[in-house]
Amino acid sequence: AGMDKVKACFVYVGPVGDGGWTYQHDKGRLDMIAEFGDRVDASTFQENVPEGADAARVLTQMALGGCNIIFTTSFGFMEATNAVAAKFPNVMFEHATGYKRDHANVSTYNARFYEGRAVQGTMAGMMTKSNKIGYIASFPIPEVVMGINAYYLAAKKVNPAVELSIVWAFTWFDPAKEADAAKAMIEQGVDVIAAHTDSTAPLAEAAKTPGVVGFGQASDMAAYAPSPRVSSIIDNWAPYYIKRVGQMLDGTYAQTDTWAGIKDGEVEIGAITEAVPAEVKAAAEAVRDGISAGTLHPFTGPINKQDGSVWLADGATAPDGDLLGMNFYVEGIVGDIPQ
Amino acid sequence: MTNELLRIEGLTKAYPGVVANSDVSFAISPGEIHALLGENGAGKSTLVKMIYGLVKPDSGTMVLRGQPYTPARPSAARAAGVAMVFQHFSLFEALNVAENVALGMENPPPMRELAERIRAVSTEYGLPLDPARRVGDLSAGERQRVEIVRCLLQDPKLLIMDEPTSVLTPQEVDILFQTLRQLSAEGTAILYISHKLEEIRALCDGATILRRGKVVATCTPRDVSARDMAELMVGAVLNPPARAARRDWGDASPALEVAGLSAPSPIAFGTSLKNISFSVQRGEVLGIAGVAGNGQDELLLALSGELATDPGMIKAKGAPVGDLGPNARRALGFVAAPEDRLGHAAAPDMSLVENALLSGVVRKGLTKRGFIDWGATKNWAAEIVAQYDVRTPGTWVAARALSGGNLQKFLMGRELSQAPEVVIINQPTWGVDAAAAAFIRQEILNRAQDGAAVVVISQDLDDLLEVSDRFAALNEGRLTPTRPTEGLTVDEIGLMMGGAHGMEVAHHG
Amino acid sequence: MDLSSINPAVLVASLMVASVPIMLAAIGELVVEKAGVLNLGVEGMMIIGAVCGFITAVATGSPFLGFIGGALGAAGLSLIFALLTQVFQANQVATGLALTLFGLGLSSLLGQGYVGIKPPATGMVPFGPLADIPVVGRVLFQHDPMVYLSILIIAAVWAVLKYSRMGLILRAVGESHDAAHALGYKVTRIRIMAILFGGAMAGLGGAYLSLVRVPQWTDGITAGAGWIALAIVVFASWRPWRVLIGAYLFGGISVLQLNLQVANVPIPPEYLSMSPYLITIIVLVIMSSGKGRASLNAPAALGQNFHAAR
Amino acid sequence: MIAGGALFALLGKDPVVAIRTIFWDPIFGEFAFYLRGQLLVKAGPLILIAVGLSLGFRAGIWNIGAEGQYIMGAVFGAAVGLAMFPTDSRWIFPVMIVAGAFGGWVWAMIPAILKTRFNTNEILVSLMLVYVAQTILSKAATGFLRNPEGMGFPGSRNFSGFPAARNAELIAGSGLHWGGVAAFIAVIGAYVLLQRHILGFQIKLAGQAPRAARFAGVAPTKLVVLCMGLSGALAGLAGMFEVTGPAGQISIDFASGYGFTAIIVAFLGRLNPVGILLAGLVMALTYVGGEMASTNLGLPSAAIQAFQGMLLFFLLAVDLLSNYRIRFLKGRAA
Ligand SMILES: Nc1ncnc2c1ncn2[C@@H]1O[C@H](COP(=O)(O)OP(=O)(O)OP(=O)(O)O)[C@@H](O)[C@H]1O
Ligand SMILES: Nc1ncnc2c1ncn2[C@@H]1O[C@H](COP(=O)(O)OP(=O)(O)OP(=O)(O)O)[C@@H](O)[C@H]1O
Ligand SMILES: [Mg+2]
Ligand SMILES: [Mg+2]
Repeated sequence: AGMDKVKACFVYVGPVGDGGWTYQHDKGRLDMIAEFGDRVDASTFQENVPEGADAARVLTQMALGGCNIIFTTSFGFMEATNAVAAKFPNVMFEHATGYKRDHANVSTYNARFYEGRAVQGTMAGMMTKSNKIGYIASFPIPEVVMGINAYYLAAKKVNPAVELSIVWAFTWFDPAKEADAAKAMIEQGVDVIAAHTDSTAPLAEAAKTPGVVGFGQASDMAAYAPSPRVSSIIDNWAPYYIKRVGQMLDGTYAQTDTWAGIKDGEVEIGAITEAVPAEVKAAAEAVRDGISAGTLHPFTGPINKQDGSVWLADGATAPDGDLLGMNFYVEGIVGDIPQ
Repeated sequence: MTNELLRIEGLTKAYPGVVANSDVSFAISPGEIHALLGENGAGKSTLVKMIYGLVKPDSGTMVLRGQPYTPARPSAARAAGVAMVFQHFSLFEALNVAENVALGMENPPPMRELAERIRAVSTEYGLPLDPARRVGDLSAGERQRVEIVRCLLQDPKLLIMDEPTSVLTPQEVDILFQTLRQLSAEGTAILYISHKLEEIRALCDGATILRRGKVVATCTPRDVSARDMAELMVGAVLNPPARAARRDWGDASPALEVAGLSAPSPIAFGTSLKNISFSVQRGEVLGIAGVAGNGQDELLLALSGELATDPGMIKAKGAPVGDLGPNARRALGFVAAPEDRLGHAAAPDMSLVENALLSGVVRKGLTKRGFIDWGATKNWAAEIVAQYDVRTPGTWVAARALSGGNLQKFLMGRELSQAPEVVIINQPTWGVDAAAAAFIRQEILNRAQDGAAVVVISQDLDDLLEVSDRFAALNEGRLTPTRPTEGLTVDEIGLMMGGAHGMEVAHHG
Repeated sequence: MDLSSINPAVLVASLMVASVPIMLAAIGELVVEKAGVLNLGVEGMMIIGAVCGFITAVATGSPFLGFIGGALGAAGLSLIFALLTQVFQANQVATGLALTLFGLGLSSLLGQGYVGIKPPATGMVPFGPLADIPVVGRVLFQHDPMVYLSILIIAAVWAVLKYSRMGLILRAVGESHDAAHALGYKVTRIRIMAILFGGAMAGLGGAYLSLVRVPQWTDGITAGAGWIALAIVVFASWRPWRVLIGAYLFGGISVLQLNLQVANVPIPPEYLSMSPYLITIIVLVIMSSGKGRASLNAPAALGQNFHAAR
Repeated sequence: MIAGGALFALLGKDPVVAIRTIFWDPIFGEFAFYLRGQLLVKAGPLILIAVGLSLGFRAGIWNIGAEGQYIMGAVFGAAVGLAMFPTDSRWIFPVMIVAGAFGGWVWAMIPAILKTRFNTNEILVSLMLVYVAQTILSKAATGFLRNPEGMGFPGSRNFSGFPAARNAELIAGSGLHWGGVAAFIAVIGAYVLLQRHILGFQIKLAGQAPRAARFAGVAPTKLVVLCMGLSGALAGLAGMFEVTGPAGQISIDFASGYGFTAIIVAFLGRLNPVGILLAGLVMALTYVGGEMASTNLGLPSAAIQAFQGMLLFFLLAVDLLSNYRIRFLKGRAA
């Protein structure tokens, strides 16, 4: 049985004005409102929620306050989501990027950002003149390691001479530090920079040096187009939110574990600008379209681990389980993952 | 009228609860040295602060050189030719002499020139100063010179001095007086506040006596005895301390023995102690004289236990105690009273009860397993207040709210009523009026009478001459041999004190 | 590991840039503390400076006006601190912390419409051929005006404190407000002026972050720089030139550790990323163990409130 | 508060409703049954830390790094607990309590010892150590304490699945857990210490008049070690109770600024244990109520933060006005 009106609530880890992660979730919320109009009340959201006890309180308040479905949009909310879900079996909980579904009313969803990384890696490998490309990493978690590997593999495929520099910033969001990291890379000759942190600072830094390019992360970051931002990975949560709320409305809602990518529109590749040579653009679009069509998997063997041991045999593609727990570099990447 | 420099008419200033000055009038002419006398809290400082523009009178008028005079700020007063040396120093320890002087001037010349002028003026008046030295490194007497030189450089018409001599040796006082007389001869009027009545008799041309904010008398100090002046101030008859004959307690070893005491100073810019030796018997009072900054503070710290030394350097009844802390020594019968009332001997913002606890906890047994017996502490504090005539609304009052004299009485009472066996006191009567000083001295003698060994460190020779049996002087951290007090002359004492800090630099006039 | 890819000249040049915000904020706080006031709200003032500078620069299109706006905004915020501590005699530590809290919240409110916008670029000072001198040109002659201005401000503060009457009075007020008051100086007024100056400098530092260093507006853009600035004042034992050294040292280590990561030096990055703090502590221990000189240099009246009894 | 109302009005919200939501609803509103407990959850660590800090502040010892000690208490406590996973013994939790206090204590001893040995400024060192502790925390969450069954994601095991080491609610729904109990004990203990014990007297004395303290036989180094140690241990306890209770696990973002907020709480409470108790509750109220205002009225969380700052300004100013009154009355009595 469907519902006449759904009250959908959102819990954010950052401010909606972060221009990245939370901003995109909130954009999804707004798109969802636009889609359903009066049939949804999605006016309730809470930003800057610290993880732990505060998250549990916010979730409880929302559940008490009549929310039918609550989206918790950060990995750190995983325990709180499951704990509160146990107490409110009639409220549906949707946790982003986690893996725990302890109760029937908890679903999880995530996006295959690594697919976007493969597109970026292709461009990076072809566009670098110094053969040095960089990656500003946040925390050593599978999600990030997966991105690094995908980026590197794609670059290496089009440019075997490419070298990858990684800086661990140990933060999701510290613009000054991200800018410094980008700067350190640029000064050491890196000319294509990808970031797995959320601010536009690396792009702003790249803008100061002609010839250095980078990518938008989480949101389009079009302010830096056409260069240094030559393309971007956009988290587009709107399709998922529309789908799930729609299912609540028409009564088809069920617990799921969703990991969608380019194909479902959850990962979008932002416009590739004219700063990118035509053949590079074509190659990148081919990768994108291949992934979208399911004919190309960014992790297709033969791939060895960093220590030379075999991970994927020739032609094999990585199972999702391997990816979700990824804690090793592929062969060719220098350095260690911080432990 | 034409010969008047400043006339004050009906000046009144009230603080919440206290009328500090009530309808005060007097006049001072150029070249006159005029004394302002009164007990502690009589309103002397308040009065001169009004003249200096620091405090606004509630009513009353002032006329300076025939013109109405209402200084809104000290700078206005300075511009009108009024300069002031404060009761509590207004110096900045971290700054050097020249900078301190510059801060007290309206339009100081460039530093280099100022330094030259400081050198010149200070030598001219026999108060030599090095403009580049940090004030924190100077002795009390030298600091006083900085204040005076600061005033002199402005060529003042009226110089106000609020208790300037309480920290000076006889020689330094002499030099100061010569300077003041010279200024007076040059036509500068001087308004002089002091509790030392002999000084006033020696120096001043006229005197105004305040009691509880009112003018109660005027006199010509030369024609009145110190005793009479004191009685005018207090409004009562004063008796000098009485000494009973000493008793022989028949102890084998001295109650307190110090042998070869040497210790570096724990105080920034302090003086280290060098090979000090003396001993004190029960019932005996040893007086230690010296110019401020010659190791008095350090000696007190070493004797009270705040500064640890080798065990054998200090002995009580033959047992080494040099390495014991203050409380361990208190347990052995020591009591000590440091010079600085607010901040060292007492915590300014704590009540009298808490301040009683501060040093009395050990000997009065005010704690049980670390828990404080506030009832007993309160009672004891109240006893002190009653016995020592401490004028305060109650024992809950913060120490800083007491006048200096009353706080001093309380602190003396605190130490002396602990049935001590060894008493160490630094500056027992600093800034205390005559009546209170006499009382404190009597209490010290009484304690000796009861069998305590007493060490009194003081820069006030009256203290020492009235109470001590034997006498020694501290000079740059060294102690002279002790001599019986009887028969000592002030000149001999001056020699013992040893002309530290180049005080003998001749006065040119 | 490839240390050869680190170019020392470039490294020095970029640490000079990285240090500007903390240097400006620290020199401002130094003046405040020299006047005897401890304002722990530097972080809050910096971020207000960052947002106000950003808004002004975007609105006017002029980075120059942006810096002025940042300085004014933060000085305005510091006025609250001045009012509370100097007039209402509030505890300085608590007020400073509250100021940070307030500044962080307010900046995020003010900046709501400015996320993702690019500010007008701040150009380099045109030194012409000087900039092309090898090494020296890169280190000394390829910077934006604020890099030079911040050094000039250090020099100016040093000269004023050391040689001018104004500086003398300021130091006197910080040494003993009672004595300064007795001499007729307006302790409260002087301290308020110092606090405003400190606010303006913190604001400049913040504006530098949002206009040059990062350059963009995002919530929490200062990310603790204000606290570092406070640390540098103590580190510098209240001497202006040491503020410069401290800021360069801290900025230098921060920049170096990132460069070492890029060069794949096999030191775990988490150790590298805590290194600026650890090294600060170590240097501090070395400095202060020299017979307590550092603490001797602290303004004697630091953190104490002054209430004139009249 | 009026200024706060004006701020809300400026943002287009009804100021009366906003203020009521913040200050009234959490205690008396529809969901008060739940939120009152949450006030305790939020106030507990603040009070616990602030009480410890206030002792040091009274003695003139400036421990600004309680946040770091809080983190280290949590890391130590959790590490000891997790090392024993999944054994079941009633000794596990007490041992973890000791480990948590020890972690905070150790972290506070670094500035304490550097201060007593080298005269190093403790404000600076304790503050720098916060950043170091944060790095250690993220290393713990991604490295040595990472949940082996967590598929490589950062974060330790959750203590909700480890009853022997769990700091569960003592009365279901009350929000009261051992941390709250510890906070009350700390308040009472500090009150007795300061009012009745010679040690408390020495602490006050050392802060107000250091030289008088030495005269009274107080050894300054011992006091530094004592006060830093106590405040560190209490902050460590708070971290340990938080990680095993409300937070549930070590995670990268475990530290949420309690250590800094507690400084404000300590001062708002005028460094008085009972005052701190009240200040902690008021502070918790602004958090919980602010959150409600944010979810229900759509106020940006930044506005709540700014409002908190304004409230603090206001309280600090009022504090002093009442001070004046006391001084004035005293003056009249004299
Ligand atoms: N700032 C103040 N606030 C309140 N009352 C004050 C203040 N200053 C002085 N008084 C009051 O005015 C009275 C006169 O004080 P004043 O300092 O003028 O005395 P004094 O004659 O200089 O004493 P002394 O000989 O001890 O220096 C004091 O007893 C005190 O009650
Ligand atoms: N903070 C305060 N609160 C209330 N009263 C105060 C305060 N400070 C000073 N007083 C008043 O000022 C008087 C002390 O003034 P001051 O310190 O000048 O002593 P004095 O009058 O000069 O005496 P003495 O010569 O003994 O030092 C006290 O009697 C007290 O009434
Ligand atoms: Mg006086
Ligand atoms: Mg006096």
